[in-house]
Amino acid sequence: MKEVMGIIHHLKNEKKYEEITQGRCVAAIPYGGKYRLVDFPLSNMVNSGIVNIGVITSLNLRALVDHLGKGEEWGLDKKKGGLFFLPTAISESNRDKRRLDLEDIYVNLDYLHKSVEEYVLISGSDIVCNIDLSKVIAYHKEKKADITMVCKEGYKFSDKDIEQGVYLEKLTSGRVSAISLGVPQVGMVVSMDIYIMKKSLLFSLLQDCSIKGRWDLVSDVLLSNLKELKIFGYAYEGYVAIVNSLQSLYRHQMDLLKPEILQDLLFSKEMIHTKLKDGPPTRYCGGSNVKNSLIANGCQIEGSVENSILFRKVKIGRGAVIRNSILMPKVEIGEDVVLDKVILDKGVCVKKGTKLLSDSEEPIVIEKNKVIRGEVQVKC
Amino acid sequence: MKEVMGIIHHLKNEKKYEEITQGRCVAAIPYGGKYRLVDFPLSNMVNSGIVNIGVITSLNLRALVDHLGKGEEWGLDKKKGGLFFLPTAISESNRDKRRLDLEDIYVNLDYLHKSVEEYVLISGSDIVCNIDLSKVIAYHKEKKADITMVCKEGYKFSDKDIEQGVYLEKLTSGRVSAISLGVPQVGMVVSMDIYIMKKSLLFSLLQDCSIKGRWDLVSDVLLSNLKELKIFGYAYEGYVAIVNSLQSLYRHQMDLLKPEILQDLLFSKEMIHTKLKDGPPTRYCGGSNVKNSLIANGCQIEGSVENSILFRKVKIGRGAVIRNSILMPKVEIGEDVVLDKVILDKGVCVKKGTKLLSDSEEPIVIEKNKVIRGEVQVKC
Amino acid sequence: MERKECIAMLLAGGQGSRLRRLTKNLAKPAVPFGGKYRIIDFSLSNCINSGIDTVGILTQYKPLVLNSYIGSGSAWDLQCGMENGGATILPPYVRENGGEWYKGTAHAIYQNFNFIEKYDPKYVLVLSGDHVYKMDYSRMLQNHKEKQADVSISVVEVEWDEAPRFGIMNTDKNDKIIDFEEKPQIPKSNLASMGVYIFNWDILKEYLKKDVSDANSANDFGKNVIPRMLKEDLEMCAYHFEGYWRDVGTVESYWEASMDMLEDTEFLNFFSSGWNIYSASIAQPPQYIAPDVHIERALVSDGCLVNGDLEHSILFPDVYIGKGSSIKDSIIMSGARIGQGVVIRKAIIGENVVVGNNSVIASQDQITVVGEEEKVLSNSQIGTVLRNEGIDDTTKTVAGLSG
Amino acid sequence: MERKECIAMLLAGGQGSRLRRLTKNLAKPAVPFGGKYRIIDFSLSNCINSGIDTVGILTQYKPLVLNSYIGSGSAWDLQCGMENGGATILPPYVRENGGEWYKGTAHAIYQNFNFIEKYDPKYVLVLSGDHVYKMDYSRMLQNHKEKQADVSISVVEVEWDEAPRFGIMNTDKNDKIIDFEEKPQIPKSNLASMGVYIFNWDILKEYLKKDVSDANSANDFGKNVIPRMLKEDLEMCAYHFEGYWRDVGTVESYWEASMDMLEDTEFLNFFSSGWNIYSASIAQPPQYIAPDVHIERALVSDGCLVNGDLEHSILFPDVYIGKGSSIKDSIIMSGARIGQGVVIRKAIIGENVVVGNNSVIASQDQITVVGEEEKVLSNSQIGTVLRNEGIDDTTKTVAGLSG
Repeated sequence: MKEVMGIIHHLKNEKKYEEITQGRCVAAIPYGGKYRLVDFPLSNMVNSGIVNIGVITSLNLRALVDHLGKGEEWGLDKKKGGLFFLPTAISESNRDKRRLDLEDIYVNLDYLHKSVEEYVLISGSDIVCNIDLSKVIAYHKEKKADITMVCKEGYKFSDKDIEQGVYLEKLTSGRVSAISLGVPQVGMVVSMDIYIMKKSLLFSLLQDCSIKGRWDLVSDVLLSNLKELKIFGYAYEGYVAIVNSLQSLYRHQMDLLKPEILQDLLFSKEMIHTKLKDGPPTRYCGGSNVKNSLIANGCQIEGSVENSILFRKVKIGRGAVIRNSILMPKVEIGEDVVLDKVILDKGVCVKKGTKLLSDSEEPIVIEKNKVIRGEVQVKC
Repeated sequence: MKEVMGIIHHLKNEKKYEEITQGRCVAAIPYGGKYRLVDFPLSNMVNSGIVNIGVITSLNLRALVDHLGKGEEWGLDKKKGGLFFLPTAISESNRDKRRLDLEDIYVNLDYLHKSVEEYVLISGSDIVCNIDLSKVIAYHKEKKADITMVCKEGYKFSDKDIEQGVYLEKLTSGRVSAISLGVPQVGMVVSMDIYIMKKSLLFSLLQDCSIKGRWDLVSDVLLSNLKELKIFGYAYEGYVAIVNSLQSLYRHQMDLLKPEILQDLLFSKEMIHTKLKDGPPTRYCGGSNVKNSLIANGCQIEGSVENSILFRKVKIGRGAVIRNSILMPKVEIGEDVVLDKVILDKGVCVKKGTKLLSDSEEPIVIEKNKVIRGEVQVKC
Repeated sequence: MERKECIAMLLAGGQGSRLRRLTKNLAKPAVPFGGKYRIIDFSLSNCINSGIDTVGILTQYKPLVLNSYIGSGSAWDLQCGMENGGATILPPYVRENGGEWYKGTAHAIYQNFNFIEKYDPKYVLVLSGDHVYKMDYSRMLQNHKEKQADVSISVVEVEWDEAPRFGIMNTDKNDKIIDFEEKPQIPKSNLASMGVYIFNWDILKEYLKKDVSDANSANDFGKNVIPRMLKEDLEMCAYHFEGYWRDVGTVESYWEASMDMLEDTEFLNFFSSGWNIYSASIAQPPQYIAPDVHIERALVSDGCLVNGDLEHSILFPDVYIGKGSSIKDSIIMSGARIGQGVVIRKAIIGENVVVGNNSVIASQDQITVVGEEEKVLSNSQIGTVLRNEGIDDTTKTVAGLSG
Repeated sequence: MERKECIAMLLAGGQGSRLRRLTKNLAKPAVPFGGKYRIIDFSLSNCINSGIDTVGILTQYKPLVLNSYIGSGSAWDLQCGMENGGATILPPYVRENGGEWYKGTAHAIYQNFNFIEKYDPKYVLVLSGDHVYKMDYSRMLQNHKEKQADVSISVVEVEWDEAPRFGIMNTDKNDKIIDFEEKPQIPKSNLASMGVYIFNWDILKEYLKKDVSDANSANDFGKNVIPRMLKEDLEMCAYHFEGYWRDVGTVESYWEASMDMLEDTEFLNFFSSGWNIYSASIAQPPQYIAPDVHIERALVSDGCLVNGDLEHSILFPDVYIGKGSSIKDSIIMSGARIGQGVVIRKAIIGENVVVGNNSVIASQDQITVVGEEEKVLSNSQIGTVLRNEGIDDTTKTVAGLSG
C-alpha cells in the first residue's frame, strides 16, 4: 500500500456536538472508553498499509496534536512517510456548510506534491468502523473507477441526523447513479465519507474548484459530475457508526456494550490504536457491582456501574449508582450519586448526593472540569 | 527550574519577512545554516532547566510542528512537562499590530491552569541569542520584581527597524521607569521580548485584559502600569540579534561569520538544539574553493563559496561563485552561476549561467522551489 | 559526557529459581507483577522519580524478555542514548583476554567499571531488580551526605521470626552500622538490609579492586565487600526505610505481595499520582465486564473480557474469562484464556495458558502454578501440591496438562 | 507476535584485532567510518532499505559503545519493542545450566534459537557487521526463492591475487555452488563470499543442531556448517553482487576504503537519495571554514572548525583544526583538537586526540595511527612505523605522546 496516501479531513461544524467540542476539534472527541474519533480512520489506514497520512487540523489543535504526537502508536514515526498535521483553510464563506472542504486540501498542495504515492484516500473523522481499506483500493482498481466512495446498506440515522447524511443510488454494476444530500430515497445507501481516487484526478478537481470558487467535494464536484466521472460505491459489510451529533455520539457508544459490535470494532484482529497512557489496572473494591460495562485502566470503583462506559482514571464512590452513562477521563463521582443517561466530560466532579437522570432521547451533558454539588436534575 | 514554565509567543506580522514566511510562521524561519528561529528561545529555556514549554502556533503550523515534533531533540519528550502546541486566538481586530498578544495566552488558560509551575517566562520567537535564563530568574527573585524584562544595552537596529523596537529607561536600581514604543530616547536600552512573572500575576493581567478588550502586553499592560507594577530590566551582556525584518534576517545571519559571534551563539558550552536530520558529511570536491563560510552537512561543493551560509544538502556546481549569500536547504546551483548578496529559499534551483547580484542594502530573495534559468539580475 | 552526581547500578541478572515456573524463560526482575507491571518496574520507577536518570542494568540470566521489555527505556523516561544516560543494559562481555560471567554482585559491578567511569559519578547507588517497593532514593542520598558516610545501607524492620532470612544490621544509636550478619540463626536485631546501597564511588572502586584480587572471595556485596568494609572501619550508615517493601523471591511471597495490592492499604498505593510506577504499556482495548457477573476486590487490566465471577484476584491484560467461571484468590497473566464453568482458587496462571471448560484448578492450602503456554484440557482437575523441592514433583501431579 | 518472512541476524561480536588501536575499546562494527558513520551502519541501513525490519545483533566483544550507539534503533527505523521486531541486541547469556560464550558464528546463531523462533521466519539472513557496501537483500531473497535454494551465498568478484584472502566459491553455470574453499592458496575462482547468507530456517535449524552436537566443529559457518551442507548436497546458490564491497578488517583496508569515499566514483555514492545510509546523528552546529584556507577533496562533518588546509581527508564531527595546519590523506575522528601549524599526512587520528602546536604526524609510506584520547605534545615529530607485529612496537616509536 505504498501507492496510497491518506488524508483525514476536518469537520468544520463542531457546534453539532455542543459542549463536547469546546476546546477540541471533532477528530479529538473521546470515544469508546479510551479512544478519540481520529483513532478509527487513522488505524484503518495504517492497518491497510498506508504510511503517509495528513491530518487536517482546526485551530483547536492542542488535544489532537498531543494525542497523535509523531504517530508512534500507529507506527508512523518513521523516516519515510509519517504523520503530518495540515492547516485548515481559513475562509469565511459558507464554511460550516461544506461537508468535505477541498479548500483545506488545496492550501496543502505542496504536501501532496511532495508525496510520492499515486492514489489518495480521503476519510472523514466522524466515521467509527474497523474496515480493511485495502479491499476498497482493490475494488477501485478492479472497477477502473475514477472515484470510489465507501457506503453502507441499511444504515439508520436517528431522525435528527437524517439530513446530515449523504445518500447514494448504486447500479448493480456498483456505479453510483444518483447522490442525494440529506434526503434519502428508496433503495439508497449511506455514504461513509471515505473516498479514493488518483492524486492526478484530485489535482485536476482542485484546479476546477479554485476556478469556480466552490469547494465541497460532494455537492460541488461529485453531484455535478455524476456522468463525467466513473464514481463507484463500495459496500462495507461491517459495523459502522456515523457520529455526527451529540445524540449519535451517545447512542453509538452504547452500541459497544453489545458483544458482537464490541468484537467487530475493538476486539477484532486488526486493532484500533490510540495513544498509550500510563496507569494502574482498574481496581474493583469490596462492595463494587459492575455489569455490562466497558472500562479503561486506572479506574477505582466502589459503587455500582451498569450499561456504562468509563474512560481512564474515573473514580466511583461508595453507594453511587451509574447507569447508561459515559464518564470521560478523570471524572470523580462522590458517594451515593445517581446518574442515568449522562455524559460527563473530562475531569467533571460530581459531589455526594447528586442525582442526574435523563428520560429523554438526549443524554444530560456536563462540560469539562465542572463541579456539580448535590444537584438533582431530571431531563424528560 | 521546575518552578518556571515557558511560553514562546507567536509573532503575527509575518508579512515583514516577505517571501520567507510564505507557508511558514516566523518561528519556523530557517536561520544560521541548520536552525529555525524557534530553536533559540526553546534551547535557551531548556538549557536553563525549564521542562514545560508551550509554543503558540499560527495556522501555518506544519513546518513548525514537523520541526519540533515531541521535542525529543530538546529532551522534552518526557512524561512530566513537555512541549505543547497552543493555538493562537483568532480575532480580527488590530491583529498585526499587537506585539505580544495576551489573547493568545488567554485562549490557552486551561493549559496554564494545568501546569504546576509558579512562574511563567514568555519569550518572543524572533530573538536570536544564547542566554542563561536562570540568571534572569535569579535576578527577578532578588529584585522582588513583579515583572522582569530582559534588555540589551547598545543594540543597534538598522534604520528601517527602529520603529519596531521597544525601548526601556532603567533606573540604577534596575527598575524600569519608562517604556517607549518605536522611538528610542537617549539612554534607553532595547527590550529583548523576554518577560518573567508569577503565573498568578499573569492570571490577573489576563483578567484585566479581557475586561478591557485590550490585549497587548507592552502597550496595554506594561506601559499603563509602570507605577503600579514593579518592572525590572535585566541587562544581557552577550550577543543578541532581533530578527524582525527581512533585512535584519540577512544582516544578522552574516554576523555568524565573525568568529567571536559564532563562538558565543553556536559553539558555546550551552548548545542550541535543532531537529536532527540524516545526511552524509559535506563533500568538498576537487576544484572547490571555500572561505569564511558556515556550512551544514550534506552539501556537495564544486565551486567557490565565500562569506556565505549553506544549509543542508546544497549543491554548488563547477565554476559557480557564491558570495555573501544564504542558501537554504536543497538549493541547487548550476555551473558558472554567480550570486552576490542573495537569499535562496528552500529548494530553489539556479540553472547554469545565471547571475544574481545585489548592490543594495537589501538582498535579492528568491522564494521556495523556484527555478531560475539563465537570468541576469542586478539590484542597486 | 556530562558528569552525574549519582548513577544507579541495578542487578537484574538473577534467575530467581525459587519462583520456579515463573522464571522458566526469563530473569526474576522480568516476572510480571500486579496486573500490569514487571518486578523491575519498581526499581526503575523509583530511580526516575528520585531524579536518577542514569541506570546501568546488569543482566545475565535469559535476558531476552527483559531486554525487549526495557526497549529504549522511554516507558520510564530513561531513554537510552549516547549523551544522556538513561537505561543501559550491561551484559557480560568478552575482552582481549577472554570473557567472564558475573560471578557475584560485586564482580558484576566491577566488570562495568568503564561504564561507571564514563559518567564519573560521586555516588553509586546499587539496587536489586527484584523487590516491590516505592522509595525515594534522593532522601537516602541526602542522609548519606549529611552523615558524611562512605557507605549507606537501607534497612527495614522485619518480623523477628522472619529476620533469619535476611542480612541483619546492628547499629549504634547514631545509625552507624557496627555489625552485619548474612542470614543469622539468632539475629541480634530485626533491621534487614533491603539490598539498596549508596557508595562513594572512589571508595567503592578501591574495595572492588581489593575484592577482585582476593581469590577466596565470592565477589558478593553481602558476603564479602560489606564485611570487609566493616572490618576496615569505614563510615557505614543505616538508612531507615519506612513503608512497604517485599522480596518476592518465592512463589508464596510473590502471591502474598500480589494479594497485598488488593487490600485498601496505604503502604502500596498504586493510585498516588506523585509517585507513579511506570511500565511499558501495550495497546489493548478497554476491559469489558459482562452482565450478570460478580466482580469485587479485583485488579483488572485493559483488554480483558470478563464473563465470569472474580473475587480477590488480579487479571493481567488480554485475559478472557468464560461464562460461569469463578476465579478467587488468583493471579492470571496476559493472554490466558479461561473457558466456561472453570473454577480457579489460589492459583497463578501463566501467560497464554489455555484452560478448557469445566476444569478445576485449586488445591488445599498450597498455591497452584500453571506455567506459561501450557494447555489444561477440559474437565481437568488440577490440585497441584507445589513444594520447595522443585519443579519435577509438580509436573507429575498436574493432571490433564497437554503441550 | 507477528510472523516474519525473513529476519536478519547480524554478527557484531568481532574484536577486529587487525584494526589494532581502532578497536581498543569497541568492537569492529562500532568503528567510526566515513566522517559520520560506524561500520555497522551499512548492514543496518541495508536491512531497513531492503524491507527487513527485524534484526538480531549478536554482540560479545566490548559491546558498550555499540549498544549505546544502537540505542533504541530508531536512527535506522529499527525501533526496538515488544511487538514489532526492530533491532535487538543479543549478548551471550546464562541459562539454568550455566552460560556459554559465542564460540563461532554458527554457535552464536544457535544460542539465539528462541529469538528466531519467536518470529517463526521462513528465511534467515545472516550478515557480518563489518563490511562497507550497499546491497538490496530483497533481490537476493527474490533470487533465492526463484532458484528454490536451501541456501544462498552472496559472492563478489575480487582480484585474482586477493582471492586467497577470502572464502572462494566454485559454481556451475546455473550458479549452483559446487565447491567452497576457505582462503585457498591456489583459488579455482575469484568469486569471494561476502559473508551474506540466506538460509531456509527449517534447514538452518537442522544443521545448527548437527553442528553443535559435533564436538570437533569450531561452530563456524565458513569452516563447518557450509562445508557440511555442501557435502550433504543441499541446493546452494551463489548470488552475484555487483557493486562496491570492502572488508575493512585491517588498518590499510580501512584507510583505503575511507579514501575511496573521496573519489567521485559511483560505486559508493553516499549522496544517492533512494538508498540512504543511516546513522545515529548527534547535535552539532554547522561546520565553519575560515578565510584563507584551502580545502579540496574532503568530507567534513557538522561541528568542525577548519582554520587550516585540508586535502583528500575526512573530518568526523566536532574536529578543530588550528591556523596554519595542513592535513592531507588523513582521517580525523570526533572531538580531535589539532593545534596550529600542525602537519598531518596519511594518518588516522582517534577520537578526542589532542595534537599540540607545530607537531608533525607523518611517516614514509605507512599509515600512522594515533589512538583515541591520546595527547601529542607540541613540537612532536611522530613518524610511526606501524607493522602488523602489534601495538607495542608502535607505542615505543611514538615520540612526544603523553597520557
